[in-house]
Amino acid sequence: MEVFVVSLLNGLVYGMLLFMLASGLTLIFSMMGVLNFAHASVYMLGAYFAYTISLYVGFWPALILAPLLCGLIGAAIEMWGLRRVHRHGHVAELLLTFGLALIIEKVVQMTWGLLPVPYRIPELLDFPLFRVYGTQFPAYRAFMLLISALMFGAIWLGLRRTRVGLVIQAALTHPEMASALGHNVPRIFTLVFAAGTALAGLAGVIGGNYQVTEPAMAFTMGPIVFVVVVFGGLGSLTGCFIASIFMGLIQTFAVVFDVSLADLLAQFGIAVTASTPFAEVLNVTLPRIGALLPFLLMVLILVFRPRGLMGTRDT
Amino acid sequence: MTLLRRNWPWLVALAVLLAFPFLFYDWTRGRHSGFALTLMSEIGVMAIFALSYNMLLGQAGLLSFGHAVLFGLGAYCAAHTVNLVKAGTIWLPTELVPLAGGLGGLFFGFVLGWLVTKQRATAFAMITLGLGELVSAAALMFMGFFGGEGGITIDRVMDTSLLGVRYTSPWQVYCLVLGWAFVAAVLMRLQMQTPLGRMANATRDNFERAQFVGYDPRRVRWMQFTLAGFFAGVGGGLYVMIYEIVTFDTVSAVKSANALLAVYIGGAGAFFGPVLGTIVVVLLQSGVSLLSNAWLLYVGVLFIVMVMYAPVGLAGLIGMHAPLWRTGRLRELLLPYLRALPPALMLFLGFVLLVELTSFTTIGAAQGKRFAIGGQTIDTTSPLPWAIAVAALGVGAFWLRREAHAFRLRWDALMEDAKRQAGAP
Amino acid sequence: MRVRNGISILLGLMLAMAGMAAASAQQTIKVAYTDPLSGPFAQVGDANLKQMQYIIDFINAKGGALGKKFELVPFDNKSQPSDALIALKSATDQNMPFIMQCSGSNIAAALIDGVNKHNDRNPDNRIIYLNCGAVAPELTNEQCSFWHFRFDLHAAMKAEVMVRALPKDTTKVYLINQDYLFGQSVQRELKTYLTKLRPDVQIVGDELIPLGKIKDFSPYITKIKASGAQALMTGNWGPDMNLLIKAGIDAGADLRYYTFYAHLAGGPTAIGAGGENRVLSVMPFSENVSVETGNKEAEAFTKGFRDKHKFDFTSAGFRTIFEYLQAAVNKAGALDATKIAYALEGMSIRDFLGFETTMRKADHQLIGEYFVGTFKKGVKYDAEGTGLGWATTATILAKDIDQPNSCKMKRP
Amino acid sequence: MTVPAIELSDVRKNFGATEIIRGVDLGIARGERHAIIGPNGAGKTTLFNLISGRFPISSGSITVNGKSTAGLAPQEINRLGLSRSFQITSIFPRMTVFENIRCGLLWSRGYRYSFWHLLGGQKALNAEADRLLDRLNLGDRRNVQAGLLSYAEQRALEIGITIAGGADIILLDEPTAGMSHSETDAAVELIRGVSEGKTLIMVEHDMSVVFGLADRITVLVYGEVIASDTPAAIRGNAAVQEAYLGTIAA
Repeated sequence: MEVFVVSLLNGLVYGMLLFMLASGLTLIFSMMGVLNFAHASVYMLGAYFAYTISLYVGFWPALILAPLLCGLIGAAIEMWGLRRVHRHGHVAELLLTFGLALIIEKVVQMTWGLLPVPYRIPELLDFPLFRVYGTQFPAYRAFMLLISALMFGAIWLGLRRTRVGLVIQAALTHPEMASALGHNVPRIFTLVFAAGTALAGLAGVIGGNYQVTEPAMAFTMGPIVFVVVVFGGLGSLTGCFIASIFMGLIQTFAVVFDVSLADLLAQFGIAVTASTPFAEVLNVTLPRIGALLPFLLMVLILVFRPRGLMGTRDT
Repeated sequence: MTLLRRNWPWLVALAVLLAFPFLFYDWTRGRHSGFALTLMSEIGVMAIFALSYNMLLGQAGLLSFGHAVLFGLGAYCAAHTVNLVKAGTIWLPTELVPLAGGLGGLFFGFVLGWLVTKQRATAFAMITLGLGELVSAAALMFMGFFGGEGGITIDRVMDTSLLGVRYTSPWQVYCLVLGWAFVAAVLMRLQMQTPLGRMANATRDNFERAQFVGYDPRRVRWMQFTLAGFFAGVGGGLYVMIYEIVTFDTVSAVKSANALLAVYIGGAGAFFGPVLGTIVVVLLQSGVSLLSNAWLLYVGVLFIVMVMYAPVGLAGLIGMHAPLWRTGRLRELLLPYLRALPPALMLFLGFVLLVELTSFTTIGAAQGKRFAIGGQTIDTTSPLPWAIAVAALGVGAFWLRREAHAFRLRWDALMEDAKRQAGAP
Repeated sequence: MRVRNGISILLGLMLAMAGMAAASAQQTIKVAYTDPLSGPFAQVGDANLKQMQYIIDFINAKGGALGKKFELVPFDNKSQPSDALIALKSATDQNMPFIMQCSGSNIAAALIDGVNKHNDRNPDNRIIYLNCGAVAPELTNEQCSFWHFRFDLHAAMKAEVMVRALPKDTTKVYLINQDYLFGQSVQRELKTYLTKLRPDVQIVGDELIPLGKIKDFSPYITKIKASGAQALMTGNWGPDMNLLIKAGIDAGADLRYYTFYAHLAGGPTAIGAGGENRVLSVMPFSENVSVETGNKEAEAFTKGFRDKHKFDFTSAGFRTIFEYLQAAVNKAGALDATKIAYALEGMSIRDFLGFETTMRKADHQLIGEYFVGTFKKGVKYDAEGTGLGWATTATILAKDIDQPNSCKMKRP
Repeated sequence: MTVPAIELSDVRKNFGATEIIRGVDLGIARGERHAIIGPNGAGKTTLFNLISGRFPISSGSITVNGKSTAGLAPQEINRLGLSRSFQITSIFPRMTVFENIRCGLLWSRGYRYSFWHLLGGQKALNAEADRLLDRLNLGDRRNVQAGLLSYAEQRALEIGITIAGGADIILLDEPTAGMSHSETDAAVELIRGVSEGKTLIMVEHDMSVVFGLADRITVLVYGEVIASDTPAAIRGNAAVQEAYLGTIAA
C-alpha cells in the first residue's frame, strides 16, 4: 500500500511533466503535421534561460520570461524556417527541426558550457510538503502538479472559449478546413508553433531544476515525448493527457513489480533454465525494461492502431 | 562492348579510387597512411549504408530512424560468422564475410520489416524510431549475442582467402571494401530498374494508385525493406572487416541519423547523391572534428542550409546544370559564379570566424588551446576579430543577396534558352 | 548522365581530401588522447583534457623525457569505438608511441584489440595504450595485453574499496547499477566483497536499470526506502547517478550514497547542498588530501591548476601516469614502444601524494592508494563552487586491494 | 446465361450514423458501356470506392466477374480484372510518363515483385508500353515527368494507367471533369477506343459525354438507384426528369 501510494504520486508528477512537454508537440504535430525534433531542445533552452534569468531577477520572473523567450524563438523558427520549407513537404520540415536540434545543443554547450549548471529549486518551495508513510513529498513537486494542471486548464479553456481556439480546434481535426474557412493560416501556424514551444519552455523552467540542467537533457527527453504524442493520437489533447499520465505511471510501477517472463512461464509449469533457448531474454525482469516499455507500447499501438489511443486520424 | 562504352565512368571511378590512397603514401617510411585508408574504407562502408538507406527514403519514400539496426545486426552476424570460421565450425572465404553480414541484414530486414512496413509515412518513421531504441537498449542488456559493452571482437586474418590475401594491412582491407562497395552500388543501381524498384517509386508517389494496378503496397515496402536490409548488412559486414570489432554503437540512433544526414545533404533524388553526402559527412566528422570543436554546429548549419535552400541535395544541384551542359552553355555561368564567390566566401569565413571565436572563449580557452590562423595567435578577448567577423558576416550576406539575385536572372534566362533549344528539334 | 556527373564530383572531392595529408617530424613525445569531445558525453573528455594539459606542462617543466617534451594530441572519438580506432590509425601514422583513453570500456576493449593487432602486424611501428579510466575488470584479466597499461583501479578493486569503507554500523545495503557490462560487473563484485569482507551486511535489494533511460528515480527511492536500506551502493555515472541522488534527497530518504563517480565534473553541481554528509565517492584523488596530510608540494601543484582554470582539479591523479611515462621513457632510452612497455611493467613509483604505487607486472594494472571522500561543508577546497567538498573518510592502501588476476600475458 | 461483369446486391455503406449507400442492386453485363449519373452527394464516387475495394461495404455483396469481393484488398480486386481511375487525378507524379504506363502493365504481364528482371531489357513490355503511349497521343511526352504534364494530358495518362493492365472491367470516375470542349471530345474518342470489347462503367457529369458513350445509364439519388435503363428510356423517365434532369433543364 505504501509503495503504491507513493508510486502513484511519483507517476503522476512525472506524467504531468511529460504532458507539459507533449501537449505543445501535440498541438504542433496535429495541426501542422510537423514532427518537431527541436521540441525537447526548446525544453532544454527553457531550463537554461530560467537558470540565467533566475541568477539576476529570481525564479518567479523566470517562470514567465523564459517561456516567452522560447515562444519567440518558436515563432522565429516557424516564420523563417518552417514556412520556407513547407512546400517541400513534411519530411523537409522534420529534417529542418532535426538540424535545429543539433544546432541548439551545440549553441547551449558553447554558451553555458558542457557541465550541468546549478539551477536550483527556489527556496520558497524547497521544503517537504507532507509525508506519506515516511517518504517526503517535496513542495516543488506539488508546485509542478499545480502548474501543469493550470496549464491543462488554460489550454482547454483557450481552445474552447476563444475564437482562435475554435479555429485551432477545427484545424486540429481537419487541417485542410482552416484555410477553407478563410482564416489566416500562416498566422495561426506561427501562433500554434510559438505557443507549443512556449509550453516546452515552461516545462523546461519547472523541469530543469527538478531534474538536472545539462546539455544532454534534450537528447534524453526527446524520444519519450514523441512516444507520448504518437501514443495519445493525433489531434487529441485528451489522448495526449491520458498517454502522458499512463506513461508516467507505467514507468513508475514497472519498477515495483519484480517479475520476468520466466516467472510467467513458471505459472504454467514451464521452468526456464540456463539451457532454455532465449533464457537471457526470458529472465529479464520488468524493472530492467521499465524505461523501454513506452517504446514497446508505441511500436505495438502503431502497428495495430496507427491513429493512437484517441487520435482522430492516422499518424 | 557497348556495355563498356556506356559504363566507362564506373570503371574510371574504380581505377581512380584504387590509385587514390597512393596520394597519401608515406614514401620515406614505405607504407600507406593507415588513417587515410581507414577513413576511405569508412567512407566506402557508410556509402553502402547510405545507398541502402536511400532505397527506403529516396526510392520508396520511407523515412526510417532505425536503419542502423539492420546495419548493426548484419555486422554482429558477420562477426559471429568470422568467429565460427576461426573456430573451424564452418568454412567461408574471407572475401565473403560481408555476404554473411548481408544475409543477416536480409533476415532481420525480413523479420522486422514484417512489423514496421505495416504502416507508411510518419507512423513508419515512429515505429522505426521505437524499434531503434529497443534494439540499441537490448544490445547493451543481452551479452549472448551482442557481447555487452565490449561488443564482439574478431580477427580478420583467417587463412581462408580465395585470393590468398591475409588482410593484415589496411590497404588490403581497403581493396576489399572498394570491391564490395562497387558490387553493392552496381546491384543497387540495377535494383532501381527492376519491377520491384519501380513499384517502390510508384508506392512512394501514390500508394493508392499502386494498389489499383494490382500491387500490394505493403508487400512492396516489405520487400524493399528486406533488400535494403541486405545491403545495410553488407555494409555492416565490411565494418567488421575494417575495425575487427562490433559494438552496440553500430545499432544506435546516431548511426541512423548519419545515414539520414548523408542522404539528404547529398540528395535523395539522384543515385549518387548519398555517396556524395557520405563523403561530406564523414569528412566533416573525421576531418573537421580534428580542427574544430564546433564541427557538430557546422554539420547542423550545413544540413539546415541544404534543407532550406537546396532540398534536392548536392547531387540535385549538380543535376540542375545538366540542360546547360547538354546545350554547351555551361561556361556562360562561369562569370556569375565567380561573381557570387567572393561574397559567399566572405559570408562563410565571417560565420566560421564568429563560431570559432565563440567556441574558443567558452570551450577552447578552458582547454588551454590557442586560436591560431597561419601561426598567428588571435586574441579572442580583443574586439577587433569580433568586429571583423560580424562585418564579414553582414557585408557578405548583403552582397550575396544582390549577387544571388543577378545570378538568378541569368540562370532563368539560360534555362529558358536551354529549354527552347531542347524543344526545337 | 547523372551517374557520370556524380562520379566526376566524387573524384573532385576525393582530390580535395588529398590536401589534408600531413606528416611531421618527431620533435616531441606525442601522446594521442582520444575521448568524447563532442556529443552528450563531451564533458568527460573536455574536463580530462584541461587537466592533462596542465600536468603535461608541469612534467615538461621538470625536463620531459630524453630531453624531449611531451605533447598531447586530442582526437574526438564521439564515444564511438570506430572513431577511436580511426584515431589509433592516425596516431600510428604519425608514429606516436602512446595512445591514451579514459572513458568507456567498450572503446577500451576496441582499442586493446586494435593495438594488439596493429603491433602484431606492424612490428616496426608499435604503440602503447594507456588506459586512464576504463574500468571493466576483463581488460586486465581475460583480455589483458602486453601493450595495455591501466592507471586506474578496475571495477572489482573499486568495489572492494567501497566495501572496505563501509562503516561498521551499516548493516543493510541496496545495490543499484546500470544494466550493461560495467554496471553488471560492479553489481557482481560488490556482492562478492560484501560476502567476503562484511558477512554482517545484508543486501536488501539489488537492481539493474537501463542505461541512461530513466528520467525519474522516485519509484526506485520508494522501493529502496521500503527495503529498509541504510546505504545505497552504485556505480552509476552521469544523469543516472545525479538523478538517483537528487530523487533520494528530495524524498528525504535517510540514506548514504556510496558512489564511484559523484566527485567527477558535474556531479557536485547536480547533487548540491542536499547531499551534505550523505554522498560518498570512491576516488583516486581529492584536492583536500594534500591539506589533510600536510603535503605542501602537492597542494601547491593542485592549487596552481585552480588559480589558472577556476575549475576543480579532480583528476590530478593523472600526474602519476605521466611520471610513470617519464621514468619509463628515460629507462628505455629510446622512443621504442616495446622497450618502454618492458620498462613500465613492474615499475614502482612513490606518487606525488607520498604513497607507494606499482605497475603490476603480471597484468599491467596499477596498484596504488585510493580514497573515499564524503561530501562536506568546511573543507579547504570546495567542489564546483558549491561550498561543499570532499573530505577523506577512508584511505585504502595499495596492499589492501592487491587482488589476484587471471591474466596470461603474452610478451613479444 | 453468362456471368455479369459486376453484380451488386443490397449494398449498403454508412459512415458513422449517416447512410450514404442505401441498398443498391445493380447488375452490369459484360461488354456494356455503363454510366452512373446523379446529383452531387448522391454517392456515385462512394459506390465506385465500394466496388473497387477502397472502402469496405457495410452490408450486402458485390461480385466481380462472378467472384465475391468480400474481404479483398483493392489490389486483389484489381487482379480479378477490374481497374479504375480517380476523380482527382491519381498518377505517379515523380516518374516519367513512360514509366507510369509501364507500372500499369507490370502486374498483368507477370512481373509481380521481381527484383531480378531488368526492365530495360524487357523488349516486349517496353514496346507494348510505347504502343499504348501512342494510342494516348502521349508518345512525344514519353520521357517527361508525369507531374509536369498539362491537366488534360494527366487525365489521358490516368486512363492509360487504368487500362494498361488489360482489365476487362474499367471504372472511370469523371474522366472529362475540368476539360475544355475540344479536350473533352478527344477524351471521349480515347475512351471509346480503349473500352472496345470491355465493360466500362463511368461516373460523369457531362451529359453529352454520357449520352454519347453509354449503352445503359443508372441514376443514383441519395444512395438509391431510381432508374437503370437505356439512354433513351432514361431520357423519357419521369422520375429521373423530376429528380435530376429536370433541374438541369430548368
